[in-house]
Order: sequence, then structure tokens, then C-alpha cells
Amino acid sequence: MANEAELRLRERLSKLGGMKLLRGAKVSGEIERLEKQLERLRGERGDEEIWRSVELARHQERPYTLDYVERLLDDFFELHGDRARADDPALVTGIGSLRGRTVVLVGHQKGRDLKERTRRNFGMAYPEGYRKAMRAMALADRHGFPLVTLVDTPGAYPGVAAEQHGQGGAIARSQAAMMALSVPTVACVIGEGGSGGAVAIAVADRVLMQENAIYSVISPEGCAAILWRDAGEARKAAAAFKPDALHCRELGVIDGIVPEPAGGAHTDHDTAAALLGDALVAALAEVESLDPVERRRARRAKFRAMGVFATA
Amino acid sequence: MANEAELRLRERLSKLGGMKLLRGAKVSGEIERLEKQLERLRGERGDEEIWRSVELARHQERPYTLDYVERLLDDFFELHGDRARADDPALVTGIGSLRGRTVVLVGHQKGRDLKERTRRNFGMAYPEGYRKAMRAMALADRHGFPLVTLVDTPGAYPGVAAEQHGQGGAIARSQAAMMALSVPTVACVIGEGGSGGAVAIAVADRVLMQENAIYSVISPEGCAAILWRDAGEARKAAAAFKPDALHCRELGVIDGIVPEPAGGAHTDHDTAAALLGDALVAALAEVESLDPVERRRARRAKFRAMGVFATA
Amino acid sequence: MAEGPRVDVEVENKRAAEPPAGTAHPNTCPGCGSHYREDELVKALRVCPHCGHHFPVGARERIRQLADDGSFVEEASEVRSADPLGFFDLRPYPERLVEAEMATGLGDAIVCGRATIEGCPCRLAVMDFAFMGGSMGSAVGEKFARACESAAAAGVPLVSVSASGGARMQEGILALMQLPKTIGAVEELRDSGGALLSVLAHPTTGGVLASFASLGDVVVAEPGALMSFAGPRVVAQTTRERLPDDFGRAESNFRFGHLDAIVPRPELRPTLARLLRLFSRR
Amino acid sequence: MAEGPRVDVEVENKRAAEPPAGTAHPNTCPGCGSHYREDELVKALRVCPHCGHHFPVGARERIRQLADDGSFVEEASEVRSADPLGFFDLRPYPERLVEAEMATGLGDAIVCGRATIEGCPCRLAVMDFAFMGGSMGSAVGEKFARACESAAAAGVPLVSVSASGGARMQEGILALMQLPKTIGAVEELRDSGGALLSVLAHPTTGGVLASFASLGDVVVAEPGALMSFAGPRVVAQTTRERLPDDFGRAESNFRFGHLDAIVPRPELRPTLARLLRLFSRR
Ligand SMILES: [Zn+2]
Ligand SMILES: [Zn+2]
Repeated sequence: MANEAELRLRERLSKLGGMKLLRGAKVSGEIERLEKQLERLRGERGDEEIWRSVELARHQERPYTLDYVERLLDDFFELHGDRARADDPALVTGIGSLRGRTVVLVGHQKGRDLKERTRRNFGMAYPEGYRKAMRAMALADRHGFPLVTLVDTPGAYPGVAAEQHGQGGAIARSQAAMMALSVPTVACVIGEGGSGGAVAIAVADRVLMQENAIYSVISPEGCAAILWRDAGEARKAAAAFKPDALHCRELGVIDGIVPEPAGGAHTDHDTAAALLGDALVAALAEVESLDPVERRRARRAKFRAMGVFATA
Repeated sequence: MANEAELRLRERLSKLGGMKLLRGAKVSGEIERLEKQLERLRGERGDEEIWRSVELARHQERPYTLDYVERLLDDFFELHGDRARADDPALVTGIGSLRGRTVVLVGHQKGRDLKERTRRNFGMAYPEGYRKAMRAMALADRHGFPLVTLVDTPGAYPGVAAEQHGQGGAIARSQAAMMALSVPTVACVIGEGGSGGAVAIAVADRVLMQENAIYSVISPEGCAAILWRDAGEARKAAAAFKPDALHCRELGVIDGIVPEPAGGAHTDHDTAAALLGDALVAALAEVESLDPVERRRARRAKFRAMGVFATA
Repeated sequence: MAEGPRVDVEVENKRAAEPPAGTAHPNTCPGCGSHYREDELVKALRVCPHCGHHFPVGARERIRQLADDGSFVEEASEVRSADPLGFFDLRPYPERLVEAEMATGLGDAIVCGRATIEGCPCRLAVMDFAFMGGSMGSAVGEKFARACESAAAAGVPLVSVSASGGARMQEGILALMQLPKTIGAVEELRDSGGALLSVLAHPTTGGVLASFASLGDVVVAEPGALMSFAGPRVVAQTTRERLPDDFGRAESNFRFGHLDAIVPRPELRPTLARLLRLFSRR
Repeated sequence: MAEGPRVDVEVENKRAAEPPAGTAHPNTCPGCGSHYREDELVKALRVCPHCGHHFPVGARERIRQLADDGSFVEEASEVRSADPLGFFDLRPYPERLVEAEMATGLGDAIVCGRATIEGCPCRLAVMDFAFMGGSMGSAVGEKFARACESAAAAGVPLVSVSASGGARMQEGILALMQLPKTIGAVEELRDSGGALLSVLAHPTTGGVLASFASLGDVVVAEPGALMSFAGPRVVAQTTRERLPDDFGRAESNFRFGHLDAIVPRPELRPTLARLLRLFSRR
């Protein structure tokens, strides 16, 4: 390639640098309270605020999936096992009644003390966990139960057995299964939404994030280690890739932000649960009137539209 | 219970003993050549003839699934793996062209020499094999390819790992999967149709047996060991539970009998394959004109009607 | 108590649900040796108050344990086994049937009907191991299929409680065909929007495990229940493998992902009621 | 040859498809040390004639290897990466894009279009590891989705050849969203009756393995191709497990049931042709 080609590319480069931030997906209507909350959050969010989300999302007193289950789901019955190989405690599935209506729940589960953390593998699921999730999804679809997923994982477990049992394929198939469901679905990131292990159960009609949750393609430390060659630059990395709820909303990746009690969800589990319950019910109400075929079509169209690209 | 109750039961006993053999399911129409073959076979079949079927069905030169595949399916491409755990060589799945038409094949596979027999586990599949089969069935359904299954197994493998990985559940689910298919399906027992491991892949619109195949709830040796307390009484057991094609046809369990070359399929693999190919194509032709929903309904109704019982 | 022959090659050698006659009194706990009066055991739901061992429960007693008082109405009781093969081993099959009926007072190895549990309507299909080892022949398959149809027609879930050595060998290939027959019935129930709640009692093996019992929307087992396709002795003989201590038991199956829960008998009724509420709400 | 940063935490540490610049000449076989002229390697489909090592193949060369001469017509070439986050690490993301484009002559890490293989019409979507480690950002996701739509509209199968380190970190969460985006596109293709034939070249990891590449109706890999969600070094660091020698390789994945076949490169074209014939006949 000669100078001319290079010049052409340099020109394109300068154009790209000036591009405005676009919305990848049409942002759907929201209930008024959430809009107000958004308003409060809006404006230039400093790097410090992003980092505070990272810390709160990982706060060890933050409510986990089962904390919400016990506050929101009556008659909860946990479903265990992938019917093939194992029961993965890092991912919980079950049936319960959400304000009088039977739903299927799928959620990552961390542990609070050391023993429980180890048992739950820090919320990092094996392929067996995603296969259990698919089984629960199939049950939901068969019976017309709405599906509620709660996302809270640093990522899918990176281990030898996990790879041997097909981690990549399981994550792909879990997303495909969610794409194919006929029932109303809502996902909420309640803590860490880490990469493929998170999106595996987050392909929903409505995807929400709690105010202080994060959702990202990579952990700040991982990103820093690669791009800055120093994991200590995690704050810088987080500021660069913006995993906080507000930015995810701006990018059209999520449909709404669920408010937390002042100071964060860990300060008041009951209030956090009540706010989450309101948001889940409201989100399901938005999509349940749709015809199942139309709902699935709309779900696919939403994700089809995600991304920002140029047409040279 | 008093004498009166006993008398009533004795009376019922005498009635039961005199009941005629019934057809559990309506026997469907057959092509002329097969009818002639049946005619030849009909009549009182002696215990010796039943035992000869047992021997021929297990003959070590009898054609196995892959012998038929190479003679009947063009462009065959084998599908491997259950996408979770393993690839089970005791059960073969693939796509191929049967006389110009793409079909999905599922079949048990025995080995002819010792090494191959060991590798194929004597045609006794693990749950992983049935999961691979279900994957192939799903592919058939997705693309509208007819499903052809060839049954040839002493039974599902009775091993520790096989149980741990869910042998019973896998066999149940494989049958349920076949019950749910929209595409035309045909199964043929080409050798041993041993118990749950056989029926796992034999829930088809048309179920055929080769002339010298056997299909049974238990092996003659197993039956003899339990009821006569002597595995050497296998002939007696076989005569009692009648696993041969003619009796299976009479009981309404199969829809047709596929002729073999004189002397048995092992004497002439090419002719055996040609006869099998004719029968498979004819069976598919019988059901392919049906609407998919009607075809599934008819399949379920066929199996729903199987069995012989009294109404006291 | 008469025990039917266990009738599936895969399962004939499993530990019997109770010790062979003569070895010990049936009300002596094999877990801890405690002995109970019959009325004590019935009151304790046949769970050893001392060590928690779950004694076997017959179909009628199981129904009394689960269904609301007076709510059970039997269905399809007229369906009885025939002898399609004229099967004769050491004795004629009809003789075995009569003997089983005399011993148990049951028409065959399953009892089906309508009931309510804590007020929730459902259909029940409850097997009895004492009737020829709970083996599944044409009559059991037919009664189970009718229970599915009855549940579908009423729009209520079906609760099955299985206890079976497998397919009934004396009906030959027709017994094997009860696998797809019952599975097709479950699929039809599903298509109608219905649910199957499957409870596995000791033992649930062979053709019953390989058909409807594994296909519950929810599958639970009682503690210690054997649930395997092939029985421990067959596996040991065939493979010469040393079997794990809890081979095929509910606890092992739970660990390997085949069960939603292990439910001790005293919790079974409230658990089923909870599930019925969930599967009835829309 | 310039190498993009590998950009997914899960995959950043995988063995590069080729040794780092300076270590060895790219035409020197890492398997046996043989050295080849460029034209020799091209003629040999970049498979070492001595030891069978599969060298990496760029997207354009791959298309020449697979498509009938002159049959390939590129589609969606106008889709290019943007910089939605204004991402700046040690250098601005747009600068990395320009550099990759200059080094490879490609608009992004995937090339899509229509073609025939042994006369069978199909769509091709071929990734290039040399463009920023084959990472999937919005442009790659969009081009792949359009390839699905093009295949569905034409009623022909889509053949994908993946070679990727995962999601493109510089696009943050939008890169992660390319997983469901491409998966939804595959589901739509399926619903139209279409097929996806997925070929995994070395390496196919992270977000690409966890999306469309695993969802082929048929999934095959080249010998030795690394296909793992997390890379070997990440796994080793996180778990302190000793990794098996063939960790994550095609051979290991085949054994564990994740691949239909391992297809040596010289057989890839006839194998795809066979599959296209099968998936085109009805
Ligand atoms: Zn006791
Ligand atoms: Zn070499």
C-alpha cells in the first residue's frame, strides 16, 4: 500500500474520532419512577462514580439471588440438576410465586461466608449450571410461566473440566434457548454482570440493571492487565469501558435501571427487594400482552439492533 | 379375605387362561412383496424356529448399521458427540442421502472384530449415546429430514458411570423426543432389539423388523435366569416370550417385516441392504403425505393402543 | 408378604424393598433394628422414628398419607391384566396374578384416581411394589395412560408415586411397549398444558425409571430410594466394577443431577401441595 | 504480520496463531522447523507437507481455497467499526483499527459474501485472526447477522469459518452484545429452514465460541485448532490446575463430544460440498 491508501485511512480515522455516541437499540418506555431515578443519575458521570459502582456491585453484603428469592417468591421450590451429570450450586433455578403469579427463576448465586463461597464457586457456573438453566427455561415455556433471571457472576468458570464439558457451547445454547422462548422474560443484573457467563442468562424481553450493578465484556482488572499491562490500572480501565448501569442504558444495552436504597442495596435488603420486585413485575407487564410469536420477534429485533458501526 | 373372594379370583383366572391373543394396535397396510413373505412365515412357528431367529439376529456376520449405511446412504456424514461430555461409539448418528433424499440416521453399532467390539461396547450405549441421538433427532426436525433408526443392541449398557450419567432418564427422554417429532420416522430392528436400550430409538411412525431380528423386553438368558433360575433354559424362555418378528407383528408391536436373503442377512449383505432400503423408502412413503401434526397424533395413538388387558 | 418376581433383566437383582420373608419381621427396622407395632408404624408414615429409615408403603396406604380425607375416588379400576402370550414359566402367569391380587387386595400394581391434596385438585397414580414387584405390564400402562388423560381432561396436574422393578416380563414385548405408551400419554398431558409431578419411592428401576417416572416436570425421591435402570447386582456382574456404596440411591442421583429434591416422607404431602399450588396458578 | 491485541479476558493469553514477530519467519513450520517459500505454502493450502501442521490462513486466502473460482461476491463490505466509547488505552481504538486495516487490507475481522462450492450455492462468513486477533465488535456482529439474513433470503446454507480471540474489548458492553445478536440471527436463519455449517479454525475462543461458532447444524474444526471459552493461561492461573497437553484443542473437544469431525484442510472443500448437497436436497 502506498501513501495514498494511508492518507485515505488517516482521513477515516479522524472521522471516527469525532463520531457521536449512538443508541444501538430503541429504548423502550419506562415507568415514571424509574425515569426520575434516571434523571437523578444523568449528567456526566465521573470516573470515580463508575468505580463506586464497581465496588458496590461486588460488595460482600450486597443481596444475592437467594436473598431476593426469600423476599419475593412465595412457595419457592428449587429445581436441581442438569439431568445428565451434576447439580451446579453456582446457578440456582426454581419455581415460585411472584406476587401471586407462578414464575420460573434462574439466577447466579454467590456465597457470603468462605464455606458458602467455595461451595457456590463464587457464582461462577460450569456448563452444567447453564444446562440446568436451559432445563428450567424449557419448563417455563412448556407451562407458560414467565421467566425471571438474576445475573450476578464474575464470569463463567474458567477451569479444565468446565472447558472439557463445553463451556463455550453451553453459553451459546443458553442464549439461543432464551431467544426461542415463547413466554415473557425479564433479566436483571443485580451485581456483577461478567461477560459470557452473564449474558448466557440475560437474553430477555426486558433487561434491567440495578443502580449500582455493572455489566461488562471483561473485568476492570482483566482489561487493565491486557491493555495497560497492569491490573492495578483497573479504575482507568473501568472508566474507559464504562460498565455502569447508566452507560449501559445510554448504549441501548439495557431497558431500565432499578433503583436501590440510598447508599446501595446492601444497606437495606428488604427495600432493595421491594424495589426489584416492583421493577420485575412492571417489566413483565410491559411484554405479557404481546402475542408469543410477536414477543419473540421483538426480542430478537432488540438484540439484532445492538451495536454501533459505521458504513464507509 | 375369605373363601368367597378366593373363589371369585379362581374364576377370573380360568377366564384369563382362555383369552385369545389380541392385536394391540391396528396393523397398517403393507406392500405386496412383504405380504407374500409374511404368508410364507405364517402358521404355527415352532420353538426351534424362534430360537433360530435368536441365533441369526446375533450372528457375527450379520450386517450392522454401518454396513447398511455404506450401501444405502450417499454422501454420508457422521455426526459425533453429545455436546456435553462424550462421543459414544455404540450409537452412530449422521446425515446421508437415501435414494436422493436427505435423511438423518440413528443406529446402534456393534463391532465385528474384538477390538472394534470393545470400542463399540458391543452396541450397548451409554446415556451419552442417547443424548447424541436426541441431538440428531432435533436436527432432523429442524430441517424436515426424515429420521431412519436402525436398532441393534443387547440393551443399554449396565455400568456404574452409565447409571450415574442417567441411563434411565436418557432412555425415557429419547422416546419422548421421538414422540414429539414432526418429521416422518421409520425404525427397523436389524438384529437384537434389546429392551429399553432398543425402544429408546424405536418410537417411530413405522416400526419394522427384519425377518430374523428379535425384539424383546429381556434377553432369553436373562429371562431364563430369573424365571427358571437357570440361564441355560434360554430356549425355553425365548419360546415363552416370543421375540421373533412374526409374533411381534401378531401382537401389533411392529408394522411390517423386512425380508432377508434366503439363509439370513449375513449370507448376502448387498441383497439384505437392497431389501432394507426398499422397505425404509416404502415405509416413509406411507407416512410422508400426512400433515406433521396428524402424523405425530397418529404415532402417539399407535403406541397408545399397544398392550392387551382385560376389563373386569 | 408375597413378593412378585422382579421381572426385568435390568432389575431383577435389586435389593428387595423389604427383607425376604423369614429373615426379619417386616416391622423391624433394617436400619437400626427397632421393632414397631403396626399401628405405630402407620402413624409414623412408616418412617422409623429412631433412625429415619423409610419402610415401603403400599398404594392404598400411600394414598391415605397424601390425599385429603375422603377425597380419593378411584378410576380405571376395571382395567386388569390379561395373558396375551399364554405365558408359563414354572407356573402360569395368571396364577401369579391371582396370587398377587390375593396378597395385596389390588387389581394390579398401580392405583389411580382423583383426589385433592391440601385442597388442590389433582390426579394420583400410585404404584405398589407388593404386586408382582410393581412390574409394569399392559394393565399398569393402560391405567397410567388413562390417569394422564383424566388429568388433562380436568386440567389438573398428575402426581405419580412409582415403586417398580421394571417391565413385566410375562407380557413379553407388550410390556416393553408400555414405555412408549406411557411416555406418549405424558406428552399428550403436556400438550394440554398439564403437569406431571413424579415421586420416586424405593425402588424405581428398569422400564418405569426409563419411562414416565423420569419425565416429571418435577422429579423428587424419598431418602434412600434405589433408582437405577440396571440393578446393582447386574451392574456388578456385567462390569466387574466395584460399586459405590450409594450406587443408584436417591442421594447419588441427586448429586449427579437427576433429582430436583430428596423429600423425607413427612414433608411429601406439604411439598406436593406447594407444587400443586404453583402449577395451578397461571 | 501485525497482530491485533487479543481482547477478551477469557482469551488474551492463548497461544498466538503464529509466533510473535521476530521469533521465527512466519513460513517456518513450528511443528517440524521446515521452511517454505510463500508460493509453496499457498499451493499446499498452508499445510506443512512434511508434518501436517496447519498454518493460519487469512480470510481472502481461505475464500480462495473454498469457493469455486470467481464465484465469490463480497457483501456488507461497507460495514466498518466505529468507536462508540471513545476508547483510549495506551492508544486510541481508531488508531488500532487503521493499523489493522493497513496490515491486512481488510475492513474488519470478517469477510462475508455469496459463493458456490463445487457448484453448490451458499453464503460465506470468514474471519481473519490477523485483524485485531479476529475480535468481534459491532461491525463483525453486524456483518455476520447480515450474512445470516442473506443466506435466509436466498434459501442457501451459511458456511462460517471462525478464527477469533473473542469479543473486542474496545467496544465494551456492545461487544458482548454481539453474542446474542449473532445468535438471534442464527435462530432466524434456522426458522427460515436454513442451515449453519460452522468451521472452527485456530483459534476460536471466548465470545465467538460462546455464540454462533458453537451453533452450527454441523460443527467441524481444523486439526490442532484451539477452541476454548477461557484460554489455557487464564485457566492455569485461575485454577492452578495442571492442564492436559491437548487442553482445548480440537482433538480434545472431539473426544468430549463437542465436534462432529476434525477435518484436515485439504478435505475441507469436498466436505463442505458434501454437506451443502445434503442440506440443499429436500
Ligand atoms: Zn430405624
Ligand atoms: Zn511441519
